[in-house]
Order: sequence, then structure tokens, then C-alpha cells
Amino acid sequence: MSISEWFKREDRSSIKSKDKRAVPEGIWSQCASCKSTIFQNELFATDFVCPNCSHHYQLSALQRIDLLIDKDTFNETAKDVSSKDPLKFEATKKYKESIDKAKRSTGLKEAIITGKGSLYGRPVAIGIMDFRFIGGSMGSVVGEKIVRLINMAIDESLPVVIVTASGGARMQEGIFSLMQMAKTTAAIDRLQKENLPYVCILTNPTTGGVMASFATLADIIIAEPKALIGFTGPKVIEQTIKQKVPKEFQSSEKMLEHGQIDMVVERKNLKSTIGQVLDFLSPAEVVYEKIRS
Amino acid sequence: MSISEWFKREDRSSIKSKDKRAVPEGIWSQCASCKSTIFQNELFATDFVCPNCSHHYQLSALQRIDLLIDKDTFNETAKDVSSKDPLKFEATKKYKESIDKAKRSTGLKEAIITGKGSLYGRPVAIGIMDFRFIGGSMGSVVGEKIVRLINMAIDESLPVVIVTASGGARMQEGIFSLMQMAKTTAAIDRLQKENLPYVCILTNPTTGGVMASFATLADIIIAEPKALIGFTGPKVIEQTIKQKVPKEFQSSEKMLEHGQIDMVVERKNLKSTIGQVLDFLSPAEVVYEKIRS
Amino acid sequence: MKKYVAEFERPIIELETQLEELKKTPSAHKADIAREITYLEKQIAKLKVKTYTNLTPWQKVQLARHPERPHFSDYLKGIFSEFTEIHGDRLHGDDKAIISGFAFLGSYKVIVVGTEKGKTTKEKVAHNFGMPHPEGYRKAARLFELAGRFNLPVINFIDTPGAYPGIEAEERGQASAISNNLKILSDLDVPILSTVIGEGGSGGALALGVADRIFMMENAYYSVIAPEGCATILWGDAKKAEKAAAELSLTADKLVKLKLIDGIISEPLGGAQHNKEEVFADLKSTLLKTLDDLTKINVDELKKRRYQRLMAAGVFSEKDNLDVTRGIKILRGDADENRSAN
Amino acid sequence: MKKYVAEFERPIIELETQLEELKKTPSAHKADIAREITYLEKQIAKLKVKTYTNLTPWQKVQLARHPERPHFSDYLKGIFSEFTEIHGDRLHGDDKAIISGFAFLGSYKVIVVGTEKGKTTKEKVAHNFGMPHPEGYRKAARLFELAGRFNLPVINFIDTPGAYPGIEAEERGQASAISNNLKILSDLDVPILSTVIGEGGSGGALALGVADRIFMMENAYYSVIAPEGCATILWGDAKKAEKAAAELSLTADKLVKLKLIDGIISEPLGGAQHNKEEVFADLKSTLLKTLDDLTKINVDELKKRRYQRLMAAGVFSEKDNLDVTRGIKILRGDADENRSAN
Ligand SMILES: [Zn+2]
Ligand SMILES: [Zn+2]
Repeated sequence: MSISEWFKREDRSSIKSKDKRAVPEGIWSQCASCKSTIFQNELFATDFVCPNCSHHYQLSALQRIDLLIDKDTFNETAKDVSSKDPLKFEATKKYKESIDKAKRSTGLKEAIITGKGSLYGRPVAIGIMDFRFIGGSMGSVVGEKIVRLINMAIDESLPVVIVTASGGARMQEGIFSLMQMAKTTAAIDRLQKENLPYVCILTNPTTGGVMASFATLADIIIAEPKALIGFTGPKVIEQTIKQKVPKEFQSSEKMLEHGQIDMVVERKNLKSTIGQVLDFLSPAEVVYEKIRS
Repeated sequence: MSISEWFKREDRSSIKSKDKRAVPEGIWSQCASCKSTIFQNELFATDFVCPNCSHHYQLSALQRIDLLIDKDTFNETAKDVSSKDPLKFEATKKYKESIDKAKRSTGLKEAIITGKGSLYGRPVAIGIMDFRFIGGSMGSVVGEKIVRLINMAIDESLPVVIVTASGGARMQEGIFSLMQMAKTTAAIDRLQKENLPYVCILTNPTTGGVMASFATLADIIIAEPKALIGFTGPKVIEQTIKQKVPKEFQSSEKMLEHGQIDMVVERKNLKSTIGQVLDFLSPAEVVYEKIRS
Repeated sequence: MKKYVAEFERPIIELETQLEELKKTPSAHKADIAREITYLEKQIAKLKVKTYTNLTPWQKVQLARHPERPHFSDYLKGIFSEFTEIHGDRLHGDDKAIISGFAFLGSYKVIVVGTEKGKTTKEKVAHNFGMPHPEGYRKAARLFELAGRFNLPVINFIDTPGAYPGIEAEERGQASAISNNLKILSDLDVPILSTVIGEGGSGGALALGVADRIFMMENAYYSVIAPEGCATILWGDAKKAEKAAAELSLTADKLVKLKLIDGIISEPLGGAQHNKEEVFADLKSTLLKTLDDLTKINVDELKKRRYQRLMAAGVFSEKDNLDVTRGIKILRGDADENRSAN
Repeated sequence: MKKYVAEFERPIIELETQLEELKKTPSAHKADIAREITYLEKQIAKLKVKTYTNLTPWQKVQLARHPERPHFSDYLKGIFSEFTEIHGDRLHGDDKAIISGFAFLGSYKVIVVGTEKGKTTKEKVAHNFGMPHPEGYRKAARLFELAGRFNLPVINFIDTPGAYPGIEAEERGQASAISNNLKILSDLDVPILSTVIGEGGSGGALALGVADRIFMMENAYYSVIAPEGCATILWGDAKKAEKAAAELSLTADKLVKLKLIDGIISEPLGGAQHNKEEVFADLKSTLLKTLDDLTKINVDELKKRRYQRLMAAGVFSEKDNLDVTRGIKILRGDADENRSAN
């Protein structure tokens, strides 16, 4: 299957959404940020970054793997771990139905894919979240898969890269979701005691329990430009303080200014920057030959 | 010699100063803060705290030992270590002359007395600075005596208490004085790796190189009320920012508000508070019977 | 002064008001109404039992937020002695939403940390209604590290709607302050005991909640999200909080069944405020007994168990019960299979 | 654009200006003035040698502060490759007075941290003239800890009038930020190399200056207090800075004699700006040679020696040469002796 066919398939399977972050459909579209017209092909060539204004569209987990991991080197781990419904949570529909629907729409088992792959030849343990799966929310499975990823990294002395995209903890699993914050953090702590590098890429959006656990514990935190990054969402803040929040106050750029993240890096430079950072954090003699994109 | 005679002697030997912190002379005097009239005896009974407004007058190192260490338990260490003049520094007078003059005025060898004593029965390693000795400034001797105090504490598993009163590093010894910041800090680090408690009492004033080294590394930092505490002195700040500093912005109370110190404690409660803190920081089975003053 | 009542308590309060009125009757007529008084007292007792023995999750949430409910400062006075408060995070400020320091718990020297809501309006503002900023969590972090170095068990008290959702809190790294606490607690070399005494508000609560033993007061709640917030997200209507509370399984009894907490401290009928001394004594003896047990365990073993408990928190299946083959096979590069599926 | 000159450089600049004028002479007359040009060139050369080979401390201070002097960012570009900047202290902000990140020094992977003053007015304001706030020192601290964990030598560059003396800086714990850095550096598990490239302003400089090897550029200064501040305190007159500079022994040659620094990097006549490439190459090879030596030493031995060097910094006497018996004997409680002395 050709790559553009895969793209079209991906597109048909994505949740139809007016969300300006979702990749637009059709041959021509209008950029959600700058309103200029863009060709689908252009968008594809830039890894879904508006060629005009650099609006970074959300990537699915699979697209992100393509971006960061050398071709044909990714091996998925913990691929069958799936969610259950421990609280029998029912809102407009049962939690179980929400999961099944998300599985069908995205082709994924859960909001994160974990595995091992090469990044410019360097073996890495990598986890990539997918916002399309129930808002990238973290429940028992996301927590468990992250812990397994870390355990593998410790066993095989690999650096860990995690790409986040999340609205926070998954409500439907109640306190189980909250506990994933503590669980993933405890595993990160073990990883860091081994002095294995851990780099986290914050993509739009990364909030709530994910931000307040493993995401902010990385040795190096890199955000894509203009991502929404924070703990509490802007609407809740506004309700609390009874005023509008400042424009873009929870953006990557503002977080950089406030000292909360290490770098803001455009998508096109992401792979090489991660490679560079891992070069510095790896044992002295290990420097991989970089294939600059 | 009776205690009041000792007080009078101390008084005659102190540097005559219009400084409102210096203990006033004579049978009657006017409080430098609240202007009310106080008897000398009253002042003596309160350990030189104005009975009306609680203005805390400066204590000499010997008076401070009386306040904090059980009677007749203090043994001075490193008592003969004295300053030299490595830079041959000369301003209005030679550095050597300043030292000799300070020795004669205060009866001390240097700006700090160190030793071992009991605090409510608990053996402690204690160092007390004296502002009257060239403004309590830290030169090679203050640094060396602090290091020796810490080494003794490590050897004998004692907690360390340091009482500061200082205008900062001693100019006349140039970079040697600056290096005492690094020297004392390195020794403190060794002490803390042994998990021996270190409590620092900040008295008026504590600034500059003393504040920016061992003083702020204590496990517990206690300040007397309304002490001047900070890194840069208010005058230099005003010259830099070209405005007046806010009233009392470098006071103990403001520093407490800004999260920089653990407690503000009145002089009358100082000994018992230190005792209490050391009780908590000592091995579980060691709790000394407190003799409340 | 009008006494606060939760909605569902009104019937009880009405009867109690009637009783008070009756009791004010001049003594001349006392005999007449003696039987009425006895009857009313019985009615009130029955109503209380009926109301308070089968509380819904939402009713418990209301009790957890009850203004007369004992706060951390009350537990501090009721359970500990010689509390010596420590201030500041040595970085930016002294957050009064979190009170912390040394204390004696029985004969144990401990570090105690808790969120404080305040009682009077002035206090509430000063304590920011128990909602910490990053400075508060960083003050707690500093005390946890002191505890680790000087071998002092950590006793945490949780009663917070959540970490403060404000602009400066975000700018100063609220998320980072919480994650750092989770990390420090997970690796601490002393026993950690956490008790949710009122509101356990999400991540802001968990930042004091990673522990070797977690207890909850009977009427406390502990939730990943406030019921109101949950209702807004699910049904666009915060007033459906009652329904959300039922879905969230946020009550102590549910959580102890799910093995997410270790024990429940009973409350008198109507809530802890109706017999504070008993509640304090109960919790104190639970904490002491727990410390007796935990201080016997070697620290490496203690930490290993703490880690295992954290790793066990979660419910999932090893097998996928839905065959979603397309996505996965594409990953594996089975191009042929995709063509045929198409 | 008027070129900046320090006072004592004026005579040289005047002659150089004359020379420029002469060189603009139309070619028709060139032969006439050829000898004048040669003569002037010789005079300038002689004057430069005379001026710059016996610089007073105060003149060096002026050169250290020269706006055309290379700044940290220049050394960064000239000595390191693949610099990857890291931002923020994960607490409060990203202080641009300190620039830090990963880099290659030759084939060594290192952490590099330095104070940056900025060149244009806009840059100077953004970098706060090289005067860090607590956030800057805390960013450095974070990078030092990263260096320790990942075995990266630390290469520090110092060029600062001092830690910023402002209100917020005090409120956010400037003293504490400095002392914390001193502590972290004293205990770091990797080699630390610090170079004072311009102004070594007191505690704010020392916070990057605790190291295994300390170097200074020939015209740099390193002082416990700025000459102006010293003059104000001693003589009530900041204009006596020249005199203060002489007393303070703040120049590289003095400090290397006192064994408080390890080596001096030569500068071309007139200052580093006159041959930056040579200066960068010199410092680079010094740093590389030093790393070659230090990375051969076992880390415990390295730290032991670092500690010993710190303990050796200081000049004092074990014996008191002034008999001040009164105070001491009273301490020992020799009451009789006091009575007789009275
Ligand atoms: Zn656009
Ligand atoms: Zn007074």
C-alpha cells in the first residue's frame, strides 16, 4: 500500500471532529489557524504542519512513530493489554462501549502505544499517546503500559522517550486513574536511579494527571510549538478566578518563559533534537551517526 | 565577679556606637525603637529585649553563649586561631591594626567563638558570631573555625548550632574571604551527609557572603524578630533599582512570608525552641529532659 | 447564628428546632409536654439513624465538605503534641494552604503535613480554602526530605478540593510540584501514613497521598475529579453532580473494597463533628498501631512493598477482547493482508 | 559610530585616528607621507606595549568590563560545537543572564554554563547585564545535577558584575540559590572547570566558581566586592575605586600567586577582542588538556582533592600574637583573676 493510501485510510478512520487540531480532510483545506488554503499533499510533506503559519496538527500515534522511529524498526510491546470497566461507569454510554468505539475508530487498543525502535540507529524504548483515543486519557492500561515500557528499558539499558497528548486522567476509572499518576512516577524514579535518560515530548494538548506525573519528571522536556500545556484546563481556571485567562498563557512558549520546560522544538527538528539530546545523555563513547532529515 | 559587674565590663569594652542595635549604656536609657524609658536592670532581665516593644538588641558572642548554653558547660575550641594580613590591605588603617583594635575592644580573637557545650543537657557543637568584631565579617579565621567546628561535630556525632551576625565577607582578605563561602559550604555538605542536624540562628544583621553560604544551608533556619536578613544590603539595592526599598522588606518576618526561613522566634524562646528542634532531629530514643526557662 | 445544614439534613434540623422550642416551655407546663418531648426525641433519633446509615455518595460528599467538620488543625491538636511548625519552601513562599512541621504522635517523633481549609472567613482566605499552590507542595517536599534524612515517619492529612487552579499556580509549575512530590514519596526511607479526612481532590490530594497506608474517614471522599466537574464534562450540567458522584466510586467503603485504601475510620452518626474526641482517639490509635507495625519492617522491605502496592493499582486485561486487526497488522507491515481486507 | 575606549586607552586611540586620517591621503601624495605613516605605526606599537604591559589593577578592571570584550556567547561559539540550549529552573522562570546546555568540547560531551551580558542594548536588557536572579542559579543547579547523573564534565564561564541586587531577587532567595549551588558543586561527581573571562563579581560569580580547576583570562578580575563598593565603604567615595582595586588583589596574576586560581590564559595586547580566535584556541586547548588529566582521576580521588583545595583556601595563624586574656579567662570562669585585673 502506498503511503498516501495509508494516509487516506488513517483519515477515514479518524474521529470526525471540528477540532482544529484534527488533520483536515480532502484535497484542499483551510488551515484552522491562519485560514490559508493548503494542499493535502503539502500537509503530508510537512508532517502535518501548516506551511504558512506552522500550526502543528495533531498526529496519531502511528504517524508519530513514522516521524520519530527509523523505518521498519518498531516492535510493539504489551500490544494486547486492554481496558476493563472496574467501576461499571455509565454516563451517556457505558465505559465499555466508549472503549470499543475508540478501538474501532482509531485502530488502537488504548491511548498509548509502547515498544522498542531505533532513532537514528540508537535503540530506544518509546511510548506514544494518541489523543483520539478518549482524549488520550490515562487509565489503568496507559499506566501499566508505561510501567512495562520502563521495566523493559531498565532490563535492556535503553533510554526512554515518551510522547504525550492527553486531557488528563480517565474519569471512567475513578481512583484507579488517579493512582496511575503515582504508579508511573514510581517507575520513572527507578529508571532515573539507573541513570537512564528519559526524554518527554509534550504535544498539544498535555494536561491534568499526565502533566502532573510522568511528563514533568523527564530529564529533558521538549514541547512542540504552541501546544496547550498545563495542569488545570483554562475553562476551569476561568471559573475559579472569575476572569479570562491571558492569551496563550498555557502555551509551550509561555511555559518555556516560566522555566517549566527545556525546549520548544518544531516538528521537523524533533527527531534530530531527540537524537542529539540522547547522544549527550548516553555513555561517553556512544555517539550515533546522525542522519539529518 | 557578679553578673551585673560582668555586664558593666562588657559594656565598657564594647565599641561605642550610635548603632541602635548596640546595648545602651547607663542606668536609664531610651529604647532605640519605641523611645520608651527602660531600666538597665529590666533590659538585663529580658536578655536585652525591650520590655515595651520587643526590640531585640544585639548580643555579644559571650552573652549569646550564656543565653543558649547551660551554665559552666561551654568549652571553647580553636581558641587561638587568629587572622593574618595576606593582602597587606590598607585603607584608613592597616588591616592588622583593625584586627588588633577589634581584639582589644571585644576581648575576642575573631568574629566567631566556637566550642562544645550543653543545651538543656544535650551536647552540641556551637559557633557564635559577634557583630562587634569588624562587623561580624567572615575572613579566613571565621571560615577555618567553622570547618573545625563541623569536623569536631562529625567526629563526635554532635548536632551543630551556628548563630550568625554578619555584614558579610571581610573585604580586607579579598578572595580569601570569598573562598570561605565555598569552604564552609563544603564542610556543611559533609556534615549533612552524616545526617547530623544543623540549626542556624539568624540574628540582626545577617547578610552577604555569610547568608549566601552556610547560613542558608541549615536544616532548620530560625531568625530573631525583625532582624535584617538578606544577600545584598538595602542601600546597594536602592542604588541599583533607583527606588527606595519597601519598608522592612529584608526583615525576618518578610523572609518568613517569602518562604526563606523556617521560623521567627523571640529571644526568650530561642533556647527551648532549639532544644525542641534538636529533639526531633536526633535519633528516636534520644529526647532530653527540657528545663524550660 | 444560622447553622449550616446540608440539604438532606433539613428534616432532622427542623425536628431539632421544634424540640428546642418545646424545651423552652416555662416549667409550669413541663409535665404536659414531657411526653411530647420524649416522643420527639425518639423521632429525631430514628430519623438520624435512617438518614445517616445509608448515605448516598453525594450525601457523603456534602458531609465531607461540611463547614463544621473537623479540619486538619483540629486533628493536629487532638492527636499530636508539641507541634512545631516549619515554614516555607526555601524558594518562593510560605503557602498556608499546607501546614507542616514536627510533632509527637504518642512517643513517636514524626513529620506531619496537611492541607488546612480554615474556619472563619479570614482564615479561609489565608489558607486559600485548602487549595495549595506549588509553594505548598514544595514546602511539603522539603519536609518529606527532612523526614527521610532524620528517620521521622511522615503522617499526612488530606482535605482539599484540589490543587489551586490559578494563573500563578500554573506559571510556577503546579504540575511539576505535584509530580515531584509523588516521586519523593514513592522513594522515601520512612513509613508514610496518609489519611483523607474530608475532601480528597484529585492530583492535589495524591501529592500527599502516596503512602504505605492510606486511611479515609467514613464520610470522606477521594476522587480523580470533583463530581461537579465530572457532571459538566459528561452531561454539560454541573447540577448533575449527584449522579456523577454515584458513578465515580469515590466513597471510603467503595475504595476499601477496591483495595485502593487500607482502612476506614468510623464517624459518629451525622459526621465527625458530633464526637470529635472519639474520632481523634480512633484515628490516633489506628496511626499508632500502624506505626508500631511499619517501624518493625526493614526499610528496603517497606519500600519494596510500597512499590508493589503502587504497581498493583489498576484493572486491565492481558488479552484484547475486540479483534481490531487492521491497525496492528499495518504496523507489522502486512501489506497483502491490508489489500485483501480492502 | 564612536568606538568605546577606556580612559587610559585614549592616547593610543588618538594616534590611531591620526593614522587613519593619514592613510586616507590621496595616492598622489602617498610617497610624501609614507615615512610619516611608518613612524606613526611604530609610535602606536610602542605606546601599546608601554600601556598594556604594565596594567594597573584598575586598568584591568576597565578592560574586563570593555564592551568589545568577548562575552560568554562568543566563547561558546568559538570553543564548543553542537551547543543545545536547555532552559528553565523547573520552578519559576528562565533567567537569560545565565545560558546553559549541552555541547561538545572537542570530542568530550559536556555541560556548559555561563553568565551572558549581551551586546546590543536590547540583548543587555534581556540578559540583565549578566546579573542572575535566583532562577538563573537554580537553572545552573539543575544542569549540574544532570551533569552528575550522566557523567558530563561541567565547564563554567564567569563574567558577571554579581548576582542581581533587586527586590524580587531577594524575595525569591538569592542567598539560598547561591549557597545551594556552592553545595552542589562541592559534591559533584564529575570534573568542574571554571574560567573567569571578564568580571568575577563576588558571590554571584562563586556560584559558578567552585571547581577542580579555576582559570582566569589575563585581564579578568575576581573580587569579593566591586572596587566601587569597596571604595564607598572604606572612604565614602566610589570614585576612589582605583585605589580600592589596588588593595583588593583582584587580578589574575595576584590570584595565581596566592594559589587561589590554577592558571592564566594570556590575552593579546589590549585585550581579548584584538585576537579572539587565538584566545578561544588557547582556552580551548587548556580546557581539553585539563579534561584529559582530570578524567583520568578516579571520581572519589577527584572529589577528595577538590575538598582539600577548598579547605586550604585561607590564611591564618594558629597562635594569637596579641595577648587578650581578659575575655578568654572570664569564659573559663577565672573570677579571681578578673578581680585582680580590675
Ligand atoms: Zn496555517
Ligand atoms: Zn522598645
